[in-house]
Amino acid sequence: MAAVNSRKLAIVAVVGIIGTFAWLLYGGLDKNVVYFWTPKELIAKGDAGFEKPVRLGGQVKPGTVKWDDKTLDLRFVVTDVDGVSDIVVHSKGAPPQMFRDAMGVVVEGRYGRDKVFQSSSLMVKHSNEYKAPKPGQSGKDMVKTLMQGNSTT
Amino acid sequence: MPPIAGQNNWSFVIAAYAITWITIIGYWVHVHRTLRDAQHDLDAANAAGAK
Amino acid sequence: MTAPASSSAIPVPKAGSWPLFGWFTLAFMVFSQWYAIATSPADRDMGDLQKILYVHVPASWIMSITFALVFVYSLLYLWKGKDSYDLLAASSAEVGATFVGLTLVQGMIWGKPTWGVWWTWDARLTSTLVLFLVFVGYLALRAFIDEPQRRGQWSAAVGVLGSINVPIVWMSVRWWRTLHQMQSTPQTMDPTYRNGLLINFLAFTLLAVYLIRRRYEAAMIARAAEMTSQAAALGGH
Amino acid sequence: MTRVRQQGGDNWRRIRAIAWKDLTTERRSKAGFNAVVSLGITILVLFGFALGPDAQVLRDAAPGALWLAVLFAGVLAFNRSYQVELDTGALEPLLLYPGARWTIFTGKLLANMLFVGLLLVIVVIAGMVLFAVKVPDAWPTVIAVLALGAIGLVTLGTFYASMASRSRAREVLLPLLLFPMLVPVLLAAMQASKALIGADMMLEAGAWIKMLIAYDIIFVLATHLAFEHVIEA
Repeated sequence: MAAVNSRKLAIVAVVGIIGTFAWLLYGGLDKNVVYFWTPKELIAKGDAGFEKPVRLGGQVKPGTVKWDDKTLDLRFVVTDVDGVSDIVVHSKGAPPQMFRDAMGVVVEGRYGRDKVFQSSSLMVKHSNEYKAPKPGQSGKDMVKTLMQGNSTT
Repeated sequence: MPPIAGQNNWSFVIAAYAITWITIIGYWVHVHRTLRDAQHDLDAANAAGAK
Repeated sequence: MTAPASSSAIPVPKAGSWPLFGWFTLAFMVFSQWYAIATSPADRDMGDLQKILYVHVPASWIMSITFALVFVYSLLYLWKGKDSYDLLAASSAEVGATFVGLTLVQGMIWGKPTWGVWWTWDARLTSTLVLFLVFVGYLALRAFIDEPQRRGQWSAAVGVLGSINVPIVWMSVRWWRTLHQMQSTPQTMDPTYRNGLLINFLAFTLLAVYLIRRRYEAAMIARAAEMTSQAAALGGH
Repeated sequence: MTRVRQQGGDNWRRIRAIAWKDLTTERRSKAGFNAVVSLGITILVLFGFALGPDAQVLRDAAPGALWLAVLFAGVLAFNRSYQVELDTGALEPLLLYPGARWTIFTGKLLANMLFVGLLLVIVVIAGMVLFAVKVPDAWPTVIAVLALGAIGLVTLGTFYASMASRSRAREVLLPLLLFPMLVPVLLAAMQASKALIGADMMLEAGAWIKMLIAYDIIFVLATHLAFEHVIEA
């Protein structure tokens, strides 16, 4: 009797574990969790977006990178996929090797009231694509996969 | 454009491959040494048991 | 005296043609890496750094299969209680720990020039590190317990719970931070890269199979030696 | 039917008896609890020194510091909870009693839960004072998060201590086994507390709380299943 009962309990427990796993993995729990905001989202926050630790992700707007050799100041504009919403980013020190026009980047820091994002950390986000170089290709499709990756799917 | 940090890519590639092979060979040797020692112990135990 | 305590108390796996298989695997690995490096053009963004892909991604793949093996063999041991399952789980864990450690170091070497940092608290990196620590804990537990029965039961329980934890860790750190690219699949890759990667996957898998099998063989022989000498000591009374 | 109910009553009685026994021994040796609480507060103070005097930094780091203090102090409690049986050799007779083995685990779990719960309350109050954290508006949710985090922590702590306390080098082994397993629960508890006291706006507390619930359910069940194998060996 006791053995039968404990076996029943064990089966119930295993089913419970599997059920909870299913809920965790397929329950759509993580819809609200994002790794970074895009410039558009950060600007849309309005006043609530200033002076708080956030991560900002987007594309380096081509032609906006300014580098000062002496002060190691790096300034560039991060733009959304739509190319309309821009945020000026200020960072210190040499960027990673893959940093260039039109690459996807994620910067950590605070968005100041002076409309300049002070970055404490700059990371280049590489896509999962590996392509041989072809003439005339830009990093545009790379940023697309970056944006898809943001929904943590 | 800012200067690119760490111009020499190949040094990183070589480092990655080197660490791979060091690990593989190192663990390979460890496994075979364990195997040899175990076999040695078994032979010794069998010899002692047969006496 | 009854029959002398012999190694027949515990079946000792035979080496058979495994040594040959091992040397073949090693040769195949050299070939597949040479093939991959030789056939792959420099990547559009990463340049030659892309070549690290061929050892990094297969190594991390070994991590997943060894973890699955630990889970399955631990459950089998709890269910059937056969020593060989326990030792297979332990061998898989040891090989797994070795390859996870390797994956972490390779990843750092790759991360520095591409991302600009040796380490970042990204989801994949963090969960790999946690996985490594779970393996380390499992192996430490085994090292600290001498009695085989108890060691088997306990480490099997730790192995099963550790494996259950893996998807949860993965999910929690993914929510926490994600910088690593999504999983590379053959579809996201030019064909010139794909074949090189597939052949290296095969080479690493063969190597892991070989190492697990030989480690298991060693563990079984050691167990047999232990039991034989114990029986001899008892018989000598 | 009556038979089943009877057995349920037996199990419950066993659970209660073991929990009561553990709590009584703990209460008789008050030194244990006081020492653990002192350790928790000391760790909080050390975090305060490490993080510097900036009030904003302290507030941001408060949830993390708090959970780590509870974790480190709790580890001592988990090993202690089997110490009494081991010292007096009472584990074997306990196993000889008829009835399901998992009730031993549940009993110890409840006792540890009460112990760590009390510890948590004291450390949280101390932490709020030391780190200048105001009582958040969502305080009922914060209490729920604390409780859920404590359940995860105590469940795995009690389980792994049942092995570590009976091995050589238990001081090293318990943290080594336990801490990697606790990564999800600590992460979820810290992030949820953080979001609730308003230090980080990037994250949503709701998702983390669901994660905590799932983690607790899975591991309460899994440890109960595994315990029978562990305690007999």
